[in-house]
Order: sequence, then structure tokens, then C-alpha cells
Amino acid sequence: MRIGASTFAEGVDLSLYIIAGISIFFLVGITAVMIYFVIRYNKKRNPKATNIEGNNTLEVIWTVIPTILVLVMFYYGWMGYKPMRTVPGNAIEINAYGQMWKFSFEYPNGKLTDSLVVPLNRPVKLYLNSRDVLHSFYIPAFRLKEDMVPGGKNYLWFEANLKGKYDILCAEYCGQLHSYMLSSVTVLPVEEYEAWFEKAPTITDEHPGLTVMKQNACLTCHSQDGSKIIGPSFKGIYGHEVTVVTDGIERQVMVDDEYITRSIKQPGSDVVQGYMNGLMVSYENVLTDQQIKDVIEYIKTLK
Amino acid sequence: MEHSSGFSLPNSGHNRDAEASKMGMWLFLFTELLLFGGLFVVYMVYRLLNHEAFLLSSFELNVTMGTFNTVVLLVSSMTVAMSITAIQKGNAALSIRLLFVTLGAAVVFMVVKYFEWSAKIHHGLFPGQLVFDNLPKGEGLFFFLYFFMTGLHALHIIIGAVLIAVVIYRTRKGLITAEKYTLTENAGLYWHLVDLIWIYLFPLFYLIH
Amino acid sequence: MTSTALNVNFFQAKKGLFSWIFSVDHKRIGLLYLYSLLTFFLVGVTLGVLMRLELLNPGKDFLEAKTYNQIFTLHGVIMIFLFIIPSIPAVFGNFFLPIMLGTDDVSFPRLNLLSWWIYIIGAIMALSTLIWGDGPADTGWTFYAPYSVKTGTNVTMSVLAAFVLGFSSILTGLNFIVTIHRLRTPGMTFMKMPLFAWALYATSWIQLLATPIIGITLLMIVAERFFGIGLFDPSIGGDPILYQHLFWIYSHPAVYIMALPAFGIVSEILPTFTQRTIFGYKAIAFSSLAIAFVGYFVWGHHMFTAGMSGPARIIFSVMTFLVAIPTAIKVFNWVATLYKGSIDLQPPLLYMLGFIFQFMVGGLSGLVLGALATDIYLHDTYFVVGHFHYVMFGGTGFAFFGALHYWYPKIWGKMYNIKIANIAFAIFFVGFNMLYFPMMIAGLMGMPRRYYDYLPEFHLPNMISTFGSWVLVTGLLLMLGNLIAGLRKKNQPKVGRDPWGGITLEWQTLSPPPVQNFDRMPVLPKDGPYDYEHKPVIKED
Amino acid sequence: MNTIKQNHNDQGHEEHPIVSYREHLSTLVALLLLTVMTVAISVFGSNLRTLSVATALLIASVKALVVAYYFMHLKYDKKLYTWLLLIVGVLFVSFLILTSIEFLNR
Repeated sequence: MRIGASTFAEGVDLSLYIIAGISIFFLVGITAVMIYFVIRYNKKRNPKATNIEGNNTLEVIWTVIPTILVLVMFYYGWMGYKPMRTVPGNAIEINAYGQMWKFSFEYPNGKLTDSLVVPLNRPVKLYLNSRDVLHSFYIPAFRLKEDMVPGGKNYLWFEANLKGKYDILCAEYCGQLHSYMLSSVTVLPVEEYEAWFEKAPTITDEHPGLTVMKQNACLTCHSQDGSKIIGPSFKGIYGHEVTVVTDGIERQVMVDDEYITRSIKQPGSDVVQGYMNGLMVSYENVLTDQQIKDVIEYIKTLK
Repeated sequence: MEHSSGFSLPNSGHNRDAEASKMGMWLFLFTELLLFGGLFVVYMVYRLLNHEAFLLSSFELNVTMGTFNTVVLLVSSMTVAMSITAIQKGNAALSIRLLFVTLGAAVVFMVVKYFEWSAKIHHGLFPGQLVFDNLPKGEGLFFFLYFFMTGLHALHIIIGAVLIAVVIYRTRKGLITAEKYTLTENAGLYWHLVDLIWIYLFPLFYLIH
Repeated sequence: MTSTALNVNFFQAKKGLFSWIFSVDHKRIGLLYLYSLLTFFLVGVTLGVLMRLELLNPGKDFLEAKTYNQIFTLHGVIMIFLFIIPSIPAVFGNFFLPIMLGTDDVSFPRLNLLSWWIYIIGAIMALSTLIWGDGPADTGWTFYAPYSVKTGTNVTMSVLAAFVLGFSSILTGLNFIVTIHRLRTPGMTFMKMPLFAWALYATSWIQLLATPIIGITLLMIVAERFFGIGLFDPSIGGDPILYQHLFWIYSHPAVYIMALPAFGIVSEILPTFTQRTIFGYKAIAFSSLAIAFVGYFVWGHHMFTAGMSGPARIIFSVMTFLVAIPTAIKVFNWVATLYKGSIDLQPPLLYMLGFIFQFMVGGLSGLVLGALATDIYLHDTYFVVGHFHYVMFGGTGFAFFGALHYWYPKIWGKMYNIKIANIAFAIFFVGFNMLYFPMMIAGLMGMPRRYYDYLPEFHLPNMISTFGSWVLVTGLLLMLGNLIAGLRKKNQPKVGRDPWGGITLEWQTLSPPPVQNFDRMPVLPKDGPYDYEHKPVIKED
Repeated sequence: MNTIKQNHNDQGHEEHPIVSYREHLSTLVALLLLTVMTVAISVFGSNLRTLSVATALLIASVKALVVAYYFMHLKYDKKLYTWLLLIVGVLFVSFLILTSIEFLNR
């Protein structure tokens, strides 16, 4: 198992060791008894079997003992789990989003990132939301996992207690590139975290349209180099005609500002022939008009 | 090899066993109950989540028509039950007449249902229609469940009616008699189930406001 | 009654394909199931081997991500709906339940044939997705909404196939319950019924009462894909978690549909090869019912991380642990049955010992998943994949093949090569554990399931697992080859009525059984079905 | 050869008491009265709200039991069927209770 890096690790690992310990004891014990019986009472050694119908005392014993043991296991499981749903009041609140196939995070000051940075020994609460299908937010090192359900009522919290960088994985099957839906959480000492938190996003010479696309996981499905992933590539589409299917009827459309805007807002209305409908969600209330404009300008540059 | 002739197994799967048929029918009814049961779970959860919307939507349904259909089904249940009494007493003619009443009730029920559905569809409340697609949160679920559950129920009415028609035919042919009326009993059980489910559908959809 | 002479066995009675596929003889229907099941099983195995091959190394090897996702979905659908759910009840239940009860057929023979036909139609529907409509579903066998209503693959057909297969399962269950109630031979009370019949009885009730729920749920998925209402869409008041509830209300009890018949098999085979009565008959019989009942109330443990409410998580966790108790009782009773027996270590018994070991691994790892804290960590990881393969394949699968070795001489009146059967078992057993144990390790390391590609740190367990799959397939093919060779071998010595020294009624009749199952009145042992002290003398002739 | 005593060969049709037309008719009258009651409560008792839903379901259950007991002959059948129906009912109600526990506490 990985090193535990949150306050939950102790409780989870403890219940794991207790259950695994009891289980291995019984597994080894019963298997040994079984093998012993097979050898000891083999036909050659014991040609005449003794009929034993049963024994009520034994039945009671091996009903009561497992009952006690499983209740003990339940208890430790519950105790290890309880703190996971008891969020301290002073937790830093971050919105976490899942979408095919990218995690993204929104900090209280509006900072947007696609990997998580958190302070050491401070409680952090994540509100989990999904933009399309089910995802599951899984940090093995923190022993933590909660599903990201559209409608966004789920949450989790943790307090990292070991500096370092840990994997975030998606644990709920979410389609084609499920296994590539990865991110990381970096645990920094409080001062370093605060410095990072205050720092404005670095201004780059990146095209604003590209930034919008990166933030919204457009590029996981649409390539910039002409290769076919899930949706059509952006390369060289602007100003060209494509065959689309509208309500089951094929027709030709010019890829222009209007078509791109419509495809972002109502992705199901005109689907390019040969591609699946229903996988892309509407970005109508996600992107501003300015952002859509930036995207269109950027697509124009991809020749 | 020994030919132990003249022996047959006492309890055989090839014997006519009325009790077994009836038990089989009951077991089948249990699965039917749980088939609808799954939908009732959906109904309950969505009603818990969208309480107001469900109350508002139910105003769209016509209580008079619903009540009328309830009465129709209850009467038809009685006539089926009576037709079993009739055949037990050896009165095949009366049994057939009573079954025809049931069949008639099924037709009446479906006609009323037809008018109810077409009124909704006329208002654009069927899934996929314009009004349906723009219904406020929760109301669309109500109407979906309304169509799905009453539709499934109507399908059962049709199956039940076919079953009863078969019983009428076989009684006419003299294949169902005072000694051998398992089919009448089983068709009756099925018909009562249809009634039983409607008994719950009616208040849950028509009477909740 | 038919007028066929009593010593004509059911193979000879009629010839030709039509005499099989339209037969209402429960024995022939059982064999029809056997042949079709094994075919689909081999398809499923092939898909599984392809998946393991892709996972040998990280990165893309030879499958596209989408193809891989379709393969694991089809693997799940085939193995669950086409193999493991029908497996023991439809094959051995059909063949042996009436004989064990001392009757000549099930209560509704024609319904029985209809069940097989429905099964075949469902199977064709499931496999037809391979050739039309954007290929098989890529949703995982759970068809979780909302992905299952969004994806362009042929989910509709896969879901309808599962719906149809559900019908087959319901009708078989219905038939068995009525048969057990109505057709036991005089003198065989419920408490003198073989434990296999008890297990089937409990199983049938689950089939009957849980399957309709999945039926209606899957129909809702179809309606959703057809009308696009947003049934599970929160923005119009729906809830995606509701789908999971409905799905698991069936699919958890379905786990017991798969496991309970296997318990019945163990309870039959152990007494035969120890030549003594089963230890704690009543405890085993009633624990089947207890498992069936409590099993209805544990479905929520599949959803501990789905954002379920706190009280619900706790209730479902407690219930999950409670269902472990009757299972533990069974294991203890089986081991106690070995005590002071006269043990004859034949292949069927080997499979049973393998079953008990692997089922314990599966069951005990289930405890880890039933506890809240550890489930949060391990849910939806390879630990789960390892766990349920231990239960389903290491448990039920081994019981199925054990039963095949056990009843082989009765069904065909021939014998396979015991030595090769033992060797095949050994390879199969080693391969199995090599394939699935590393999966649990990978899960403990944090590798999520349904992964087309994985981080380099998970390489070692995946590599061992893939090697294991090759060993397993070797054992499997050797085992099946040996069984087939046994059938083809000419001039074998005739297998008598009771080659293993079994005591239940099927061993009193001819091998293979005649059309009416018995050529003379079956005789019950004095005190219960496994009363070896008063075993009726079985006269060969 | 030891033969088993065939003390109860319960094949064929077991004796069924014949239910009188009169009993069926009174059952129907009772059901109709109950229907009138639910409709009345729903139409005139709209200020009762949740209470009226509860009573509506309660009355529906009484009606269902009446149908099962009289029309479906549970009264005259083996007790087994009554027990099985009750078990199925309990099972279904526990599905409702368990799911409502989950959704009400979210």
C-alpha cells in the first residue's frame, strides 16, 4: 500500500489490518484443518466413516463467534469512516469538477487550476461536481474516494499531513479515456501554499482561446493536429464545409462563427457525420460570449 | 436388464395438477407485483425530490375519468370472480356471460384511457413533445411516470383481456367444466392483479393534490 | 405417460436436432443449457484473455481504448447473464432436481423449454451487438446512467438482451419452486430434501422476486435513450443515484443467485466422497434461506462512495456484515463434514476443496469491502475485481466444473481419465490464483478498475496476472479436453448406477437415466437424504 | 423392494368451496364504498395534504387486501399463499423504507 498522507490513513489502515488479520487467521486455520482432515481421514487410513449428524453446541459457537467478529469489524470500519463525514468548520472550501476526462478546481479567490494544491495540516473541503457523467475523485494516498455526481450534492474533506505530490485518479468508469483522467495533489507547507494561493495566474503569451480550451477539457476530445480522438479535430476546419447530421438528415454546413457557437451551445443540433452524438455537454452557461469568441479566433489560427 | 413394468412415479410432472398451475400463477403475479414495485420506488423517490411539482402536475389529470375507470375495473373483478362460481356450479352459459361483461369492462377502460391519453398528447405532454420538454423541474418526471406506469398497466389489461377471451372460447368448446376450470381461475387471478395495481395507481396519480 | 420402455435412456429415445431443441425432457433441456452455456463461457474467456493481454504492459498494446471498454463490458454481460446466473440451476438444476426429488420432470415441462428458447434469444441479442449498431455497449455491465444514456454504442440492444434473459431466469425459478412444492416423492418432506434442492429453492425465490426490478430499470434506460427525457438528470428533478439503487436492488441478490446453487453442489459432493452424513443439515438448509432473505437488504454497499446519506451507509454496512454469518456457518459445517469421514480424493472433491478455499478468500475479502472505511479506499479498484472473481469464478465456477465431474458418469454413463482430471485441476487452481490474487494487490496499491491503461507502478501485479491467465486457460482447456475425450472413447467399461457411492436418488437409477428417470421405484434412506447408515442397497443389473 | 407408503397423493384438483354470488356482490359494494371514501377525502379534504395521501394509501391497501382475500380466494386457499403474499409485501415495503431512508437524509 502507498504511504498514508492524510489524517484518515490511520483509521482506514487500522480497520484494514484488523479485518485482514482476522480473515487471514481464519483462512489459514480452516485451510489447514481441511487439509489435515483430508489426510487424517483418508479412505486408506479410515475405511469406515462415522456418521455425525451435527452438534448444536458447535453450531451455536460458530454462529456467535462470527457474529461478534463481524460486529467488531463493522465497528472499526465505521470509526475509520466517521471522521470522513465530519467536516471541521474552518476548512478551506474548493470546488472540484469532473468532466470527460479532466479534473478541474476552483479556489475561493476564483483561481482555476487543473491540479490541486493544498496546505499541510489544514482541513480542506471539496465540493464535488460533474459536468457530464459519473466520475469518482480518488486519492489513494489520502485513503479517500467520493463520486462526482452530476447535480453535485457530494463532497469530501481531508487534512493532508505529509508533504509531497500524490496522484488523483478517476475511479468511476466514465468512458473511453477513463484511465487517462488523472491529476495530482501537491501538499505544501502553509507559507508556501499561501504564496502560491496569492500569486495571480502567470500571464503567458498563450492564445486566450487556447487557455479557455485547456480549462474546459475541449482538447481531450478534439485534437489540434488533425488526429481523430472522440470529436472532430479543430485543425483546418474553419471556413471549410462539413457534412453534418441534423435530426437524422445529412446536410452540408460551412464552419463559421455561427456554426461553432451553435456547436458549443447545442452540441446535439448538428453532429458531424461519423461522430457520436450525446457525448458532449452544452457549454451554454459555462462559457461567456467573450470566451466563445476567443475560442473561434484560436480555431481560425489552426490551419 | 430388468423390465420392471407396471410402475409409474407417484408425483409426476406430466400429471394434470391444478394446484401447481395455480401456484405457478401466483408466483408469476409476485414477479408482476415487483415489476410495478420498481416503478413505485421510482415514483416515491421522485415525489420526495419534487414534491410540489408532482402535486401541481396531478391537476392535469381528470379525477372523474379516473374514478369511473376504477369503478369499471372493480365491477369487472367481481364478474370474473362470479364466473368462477358459475363454472363451479356447472353453469357454463352464465360463466361465459359474466366473462363477456369483464371483457366489455376492459374495452370501456381502454376507451376512457384512450381519451385521457389523447387529451394529454393534445396538450403536448407526451415525452418528446414541445410542452413536455419545457415543463418546469419535476413535472416532466411526473408525466413520464404517468405514461410509463399507466401504459404498462394498459398493456396488462390487454394481456388479461386476451386471456379472458381464450377462457370464453375454451368454455364454449366445453374444455372448461365444473371439474376442470384451472384456466378460468388463473385468468381470474391475473385480472385481479390488474385491478390490484390500479387500486394504487389511481390515488397516486389522480388524487394527490 | 409415454410408452417408451423403461430401460431406454434419454439419449436413445429420439434422434435428430429437432428432438433436442424441441424436447420437453428436463434432462435434454439441461444438456442444451450445458452446451450453449459452455460456448458462451468460452467466448467470455477469450474476451477476458484479450483484456489481460492488453494489460500486460502499460500503454497501448494492440487494442483501442474504445474496443477495450467494449470488450470488458461484453465480457461482463456474457459471464454474468449468459454463464454464471443460469449456470448451475439451468444445467444441473434442470437435469438433477426432478431426479433427486424422485419425479419424472419439472412441474411445467413446456415452460422449461420456453425458458431455454428465451435464453437463446437473449444470448443472440447480446452477441448481435458485435455486428451492428456501433458495436457492443461500452458502459460496463452495470450500465450506469448517465453514461449509458449518452454513449453511442449499442446499449439499447445489450440492455434489452439482459431484460429478455431475466425472463428466462424468472421462469426457471418459478418452475423449480412449484416442482419442489408439488413433486417431491411421497415421504420426502422438506426436511428430508437433498441440500441441492434447498439451495435451488432459495435461489429460485431470489430469481423470482429480484429479477423484475432490473427488468423495469433496464426498460427505463431504453425509454431514456429513446425519448431523451432526462430521467436521471438532476436539472429536471431526477437523480442519477436512483438508477444505481434500482440496479443493485436486483444485482446484489443476483450475487446469491450465482452463489447459492454452488453451496448446494458442495453439500452434495462432500457427503458422497466422505461417505458420511452432512454435518448440520438444518443449519445449511436454513442458512440458504437466511442468505436469500438478508441478501435483499445489502445492496447499498455497492454505493458507499456515491454520496449516499450517512444513516443509509451505516445500515447497509451492518446488513452486509450480517449476511456473512450464515455463509460462515456453511463453511464450518462443510469442514466439519470432512471430520471422521472416509475420504476418497476424487476430482469432484478436489474441486470442492478448491471451492472452499477460494470462496473463503472471496468472502473474507468481501468483509474488507463491507466495512465503511476500507470500502471508501478500495471501492471501484482492482481489489473489487479480484474479490468478485474469487467468489464468482473461484466459487461458483469451480463448483460448476466440480459438478460436471461429479455427475458426468450419471449424465453420459461414461468416465473421464481421473489422472488427467487431477492434473488439469492443479493447473487450473494455480492459474486461477495467479490470475486473480495479484488483482487484489493492485487494488490495495490503488489501481482503479475498468482501466485500459495504468500507471507504471502497477506493472508487476498486472504482469503476473496476465501470465496467470495463460496458466488458467491451459488448465481449463486440458480439463474440457479430458471430459470430451472421455465421451469419445470407445469400448469403455460400463459405468454402474452409483460409481461414486452417492446416496441421493439420482444414483439409484440407470446411467444415463431412462426417459422417465427411474426404472424402479426410488427408495429413500431412513433418516434424511444423507443417512449413510441406512443407505438403500443399489442393485445393479 | 421397499415401497413407500402413498399416504397423501395430492394430485389433481383439490376441493374448493364454492363462493356465493352474494359474497362477491358484497365485496364489490365494500370496494365501491372505499373508493368513494378516497375520492371524497382527496376532493374535499385538500387542506389535509400529507394526511390525505397517507389515508389514500391506507384505503388503497385495505382495498387491495379485500381483493386478494375475497376475489382472489386467499380466504379459501392454503395458508401458504397468504404467507407468501405477505412476505412479498414486506420485501417491497422494505425496499421503499430503505430507499426513503437514503433519500430523506441526503
